[in-house]
Amino acid sequence: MKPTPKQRIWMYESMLKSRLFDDALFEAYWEGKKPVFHMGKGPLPGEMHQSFGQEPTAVGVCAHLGPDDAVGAGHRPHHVAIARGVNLKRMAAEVFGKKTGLSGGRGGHMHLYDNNVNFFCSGIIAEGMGPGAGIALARKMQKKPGIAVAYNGDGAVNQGAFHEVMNMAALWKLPFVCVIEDNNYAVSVTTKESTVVPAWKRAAGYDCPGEYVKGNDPDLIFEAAARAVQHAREGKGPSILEIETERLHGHFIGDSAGYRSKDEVAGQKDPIPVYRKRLLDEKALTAADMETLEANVKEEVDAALKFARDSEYPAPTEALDRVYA
Amino acid sequence: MKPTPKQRIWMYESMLKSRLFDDALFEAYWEGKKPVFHMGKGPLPGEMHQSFGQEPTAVGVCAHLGPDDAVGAGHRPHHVAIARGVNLKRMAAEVFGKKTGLSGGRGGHMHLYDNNVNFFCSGIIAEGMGPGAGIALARKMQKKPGIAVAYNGDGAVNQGAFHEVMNMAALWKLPFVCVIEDNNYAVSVTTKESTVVPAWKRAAGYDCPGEYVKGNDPDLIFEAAARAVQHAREGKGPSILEIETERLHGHFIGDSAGYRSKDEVAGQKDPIPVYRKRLLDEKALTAADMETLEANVKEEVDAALKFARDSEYPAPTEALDRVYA
Amino acid sequence: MAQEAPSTGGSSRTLTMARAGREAVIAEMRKDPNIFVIGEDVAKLGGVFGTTVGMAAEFGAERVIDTPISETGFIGIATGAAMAGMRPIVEIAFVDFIGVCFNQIFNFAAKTHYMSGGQFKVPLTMMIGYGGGYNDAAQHSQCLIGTLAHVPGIRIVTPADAYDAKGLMHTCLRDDNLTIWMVHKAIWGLGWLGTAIKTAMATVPEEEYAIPFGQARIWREGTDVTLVGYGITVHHSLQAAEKLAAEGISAEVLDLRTIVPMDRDAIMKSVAKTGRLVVADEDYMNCGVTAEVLATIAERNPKILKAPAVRVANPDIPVPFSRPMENFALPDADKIVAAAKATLKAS
Amino acid sequence: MAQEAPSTGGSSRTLTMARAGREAVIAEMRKDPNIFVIGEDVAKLGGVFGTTVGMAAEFGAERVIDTPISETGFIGIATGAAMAGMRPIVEIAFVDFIGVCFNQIFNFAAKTHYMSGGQFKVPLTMMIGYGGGYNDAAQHSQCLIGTLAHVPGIRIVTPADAYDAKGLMHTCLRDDNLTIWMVHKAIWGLGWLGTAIKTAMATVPEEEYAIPFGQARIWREGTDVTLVGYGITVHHSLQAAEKLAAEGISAEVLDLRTIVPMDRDAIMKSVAKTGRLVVADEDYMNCGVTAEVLATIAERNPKILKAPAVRVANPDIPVPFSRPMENFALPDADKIVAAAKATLKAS
Ligand SMILES: Cc1ncc(C[n+]2csc(CCOP(=O)(O)OP(=O)(O)O)c2C)c(N)n1
Ligand SMILES: Cc1ncc(C[n+]2csc(CCOP(=O)(O)OP(=O)(O)O)c2C)c(N)n1
Ligand SMILES: [Mg+2]
Ligand SMILES: [Mg+2]
Repeated sequence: MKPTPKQRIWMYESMLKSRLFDDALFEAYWEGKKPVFHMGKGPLPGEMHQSFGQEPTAVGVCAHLGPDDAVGAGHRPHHVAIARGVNLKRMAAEVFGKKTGLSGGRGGHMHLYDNNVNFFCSGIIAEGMGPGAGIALARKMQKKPGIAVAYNGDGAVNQGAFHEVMNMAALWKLPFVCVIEDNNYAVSVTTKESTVVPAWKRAAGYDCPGEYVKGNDPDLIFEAAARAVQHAREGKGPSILEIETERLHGHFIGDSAGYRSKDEVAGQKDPIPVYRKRLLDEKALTAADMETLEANVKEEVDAALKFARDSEYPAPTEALDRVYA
Repeated sequence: MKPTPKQRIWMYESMLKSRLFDDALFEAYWEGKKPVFHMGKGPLPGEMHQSFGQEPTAVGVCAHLGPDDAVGAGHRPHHVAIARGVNLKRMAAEVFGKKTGLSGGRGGHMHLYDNNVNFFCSGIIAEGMGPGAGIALARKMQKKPGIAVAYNGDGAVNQGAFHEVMNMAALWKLPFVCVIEDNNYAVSVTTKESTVVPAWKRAAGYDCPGEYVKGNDPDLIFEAAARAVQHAREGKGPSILEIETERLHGHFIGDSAGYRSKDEVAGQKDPIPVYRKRLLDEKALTAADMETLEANVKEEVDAALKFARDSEYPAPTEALDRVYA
Repeated sequence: MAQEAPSTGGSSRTLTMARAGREAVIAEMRKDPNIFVIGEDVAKLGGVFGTTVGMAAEFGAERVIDTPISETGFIGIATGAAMAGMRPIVEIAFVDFIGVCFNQIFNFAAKTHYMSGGQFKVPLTMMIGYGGGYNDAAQHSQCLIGTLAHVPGIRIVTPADAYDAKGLMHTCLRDDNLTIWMVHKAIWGLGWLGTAIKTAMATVPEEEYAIPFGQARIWREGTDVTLVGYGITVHHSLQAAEKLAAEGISAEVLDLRTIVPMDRDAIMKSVAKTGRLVVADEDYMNCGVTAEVLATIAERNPKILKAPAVRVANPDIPVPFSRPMENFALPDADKIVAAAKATLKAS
Repeated sequence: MAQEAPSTGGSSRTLTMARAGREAVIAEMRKDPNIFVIGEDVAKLGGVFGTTVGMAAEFGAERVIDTPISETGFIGIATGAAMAGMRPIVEIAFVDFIGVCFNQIFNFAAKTHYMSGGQFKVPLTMMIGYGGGYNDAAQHSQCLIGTLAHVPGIRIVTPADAYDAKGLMHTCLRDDNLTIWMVHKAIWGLGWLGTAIKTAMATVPEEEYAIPFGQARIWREGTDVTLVGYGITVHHSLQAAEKLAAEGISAEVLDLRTIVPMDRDAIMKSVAKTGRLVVADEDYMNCGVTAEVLATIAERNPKILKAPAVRVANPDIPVPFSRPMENFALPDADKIVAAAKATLKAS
């Protein structure tokens, strides 16, 4: 299944939104951190794992999802949250630690949750595998429609949880898609150094489909994801969808990625301009429409950031709320 | 590689020793537990997981091991310990909780350790995988000869540790053999109910050999183990050797295994008389030699049990020793 | 396995803790189709400790799910199911296995409500067995209550008899948080561990009732010394109180019942009265429940202690297998008596 | 990443804790070929916290091993290697990840010496970072010292400055047990967390020296109140002592230095002198180190307390992300000052 023009435009729009969001955060992150870098200073403290280059993995999969579906992401969640339709203003406010944030500032950028679109996160590697499959199990038990997708990095596939959950998801034929974003790095360690057989090939060990999508290309990802999502919707169980992608920046802001060669870095391609050009070349939309779209996206992101900055901080004692339901 | 007559006789002898040892423990276990069963009473308290039927998996592999090699077993360790040459008297004493036991009574039957033959145990499922591979790593780092073998049940292959360790063992080409004893049950849960693809097939996910040995037959296990052990010795890395075997009793003494059908239980074959007959039929040894062998084994087991029973209990305060080295 | 002590029939039934807990689970499952049970050997076998006997037959394999030995995986799955509207019950037969799945418990299930700002609830109840005394050695005899109580976001109950087992199970199952219902194996009423401790059996009403979190229970009133315990050490304390009574010493026996939250007011009230405190716990001593109880006095009002308090707990050693050594490591009535006498002698 | 504050050169060097710890590791590795380092990002990157900078270059990829994200696996592997004569150092950058590998730590590495009756030693040292204060939220800001201290068989050290970082690392590496060397991220001297707390830098001798387990350190003598802490809370306590001094209150600052074993005599001695106690800990309060310190007084001699002791610790909530809420959850000098005044006012 190929994406319709409308879907392609949506994919571009969502990727761009993620990119502009990350651009804006990148800038804001350095406020208060110069001349001396201190991760805890400024309006955006804490670790910040951004999605530069990985936007295609989010849109190619999430394009297939509806309101009944659920998505779990990891420590690098912005692009996935945006493609999933998480409320952008409240997400920005959460990242800024504001009272108006998705979690009232309790979560921060690694812990984005939006119950309205069944979206959750977690900052521990592979920790979202079980919860993802568990939502899938709930759908099945409640005889409700809907599948669950869990995003993981290439580094997650050697964590025990990955293995345990894939086996049970396959055993119980859960409507579940395990997405692996292969950006070739887990911090400084390459996929080859960490993983003796790639995850998609390990699918054979769980008697489920496994596919590798090359090229960091939204259209190709869309097509492969269509198969995995359909497989899940038809009650045939889980799949492993591994997607080649690029981490254009360091692991988090502040990591200069000195462990990568200059050549390697120089050879990296930004997928967004490539896709933009393709859409224009293939006349999926006119230059004028593109301009409008881009202006709208920019406006939305700006508004989200403004909302976040304008919002108030929670009161200190709000820390005590929500420990228990 | 086929076993030599001497090796075959050793295999029979070791299986018989394990069997007679388990027979003797089975009897002793019930002392003090009748008419009312209480696991904590009598000279052999605690859970008791015996090896009835699984003896071939121990001898077929351990026949290939020498003093430099190491073996780890799990919660069902008697047959493996005996095939590995653990001191039988001190092992019996340990199971009886005596001061003369391998660990002075601190360990018990799930925690048999004998440093003289590089043997260790653990009662948590798949927990021995890492330590097994770690001994293999030490041999490699110290440029010493020797491989490590870790025994696991079929239930262990869906535990995260199995996956994590196999990947690293393969990545680093450790001299390691992962043995899976497939007795078709993890307590009451069958392999099919728990494991969507058998472990030996998952070897492909670790780029290492995987083999399944049918028939619970010492000679066939010996041949397959020869390949796995050679692979490890040649520096080619780990293998998964999965062995079909039989759990002739319940999970532990006291489990009536009501979850198994009568037919299934009736169809089970005891591997020891089968092998005995084969050795005699094939004239691997004479009936007279067999008689002597059996008498000697019985004597050795009796002596071990007598040693254990005659030994003293540790003083209560010895509990405080050996927490730290 | 899965056998248990017989219960006397009739409407005023004396039940084992195993039966009483099960009764609450079954009652809730009949009312709420979103409750399901998941764990190793819970379906065909009915639980290694008989916690789920008969449930697969009544509720079917869809609601009573046997799992592979993948604790991280199925706790994660149960958590996700809870986030999506189900109310799972997870059995971990031995608390000793908590180490293979601790991350999924304390970093995700216990924190998701908080990290999501209350958007996602995790109404998940764990049933866990703990404790030693039957020579199951270092990896099958632990309590680890201190481990679980140290991390926020979990409610932990530890009933000491069948009445509380049922009432606290109802409370757990109706709560919208991660709750852990833990029973010491030796008082559960399991056939294979004998039915030695009769005081853990109790008359249990047929109807449903819920016992609130955070309410301690005074099993026996006294004036000279307070004996605090939970689970099995309540029974050791009761025995100790009998022995002390024979020597003219009046001991009050306080059962914490719920570890998190803890009924600190009840502790203070009792110790204010008696002036002497012995806390008995089978768990490791260091940074455990005994420390928390003593700390409560030290931070609220150390003056109420007429003499040093005494902790009777595992002396921070792995539980040894052999009987004389295991007994050395375990609390018992005699050790509590000795501790009580020591604190009565001191000043 | 892996940057750090510059150290002043020369033979009387002022070092960060990161450098001082590394110096001990390198010195021991030069002497003993059986020592190797294993963990995520320890080779090419030199450790997320710079703990292993330069080691791969000096000792090669065979002795400084980058792993997959498989903590259970590589801790198990390190344990096996230790049983076979190696002396591994395992890095876990954030203690928050302990949940994925806790079983392999407490059920096997910590118990194997005991369960084997002393036949197998496990000389394994873990280097672990802990703590918050830089808004890294609920899964990257924990301390969990109480979790680790509750299980037997582990020695835990928590240096508060560079001098102790080096001396305690030597001690850990020479010990034949599972040892954990834990440093709070905010005092480690990491560039990316600033160098805010200068008191954690110290003059460090070039030569080797070992600081014994179980010896507390008095950073400042005082007569009115004892402030107990470890790691970062030593520095909060020192600041608090300054502020208190300005108001004429004389505070003694006691650094536990090693959590297991704990120097209980030193605590008793100090509190016997001052009669007042504040314990500050960034870890969760319930069943944590603060409880253990208070319990020690309650069981040894509660009479030495002239007033209730005060615990300043995380109020048993997940560490919130947002700055005002995180600050609410963390101990600091002002909270310690307030606690000290409260205990001085009470009686
Ligand atoms: C269990 C666990 N171990 C280690 C970490 C620290 N950590 C955070 S991100 C990361 C690398 C993840 O790599 P990958 O999964 O490929 O995702 P990427 O960062 O490339 O998107 C590591 C090791 C963690 N969060 N959880
Ligand atoms: C992590 C963990 N989970 C659960 C258990 C409880 N348990 C002990 S043995 C066993 C079944 C093991 O089955 P298998 O691995 O096939 O070995 P077998 O008993 O058949 O020899 C279980 C679930 C355990 N010891 N460790
Ligand atoms: Mg990656
Ligand atoms: Mg089995």
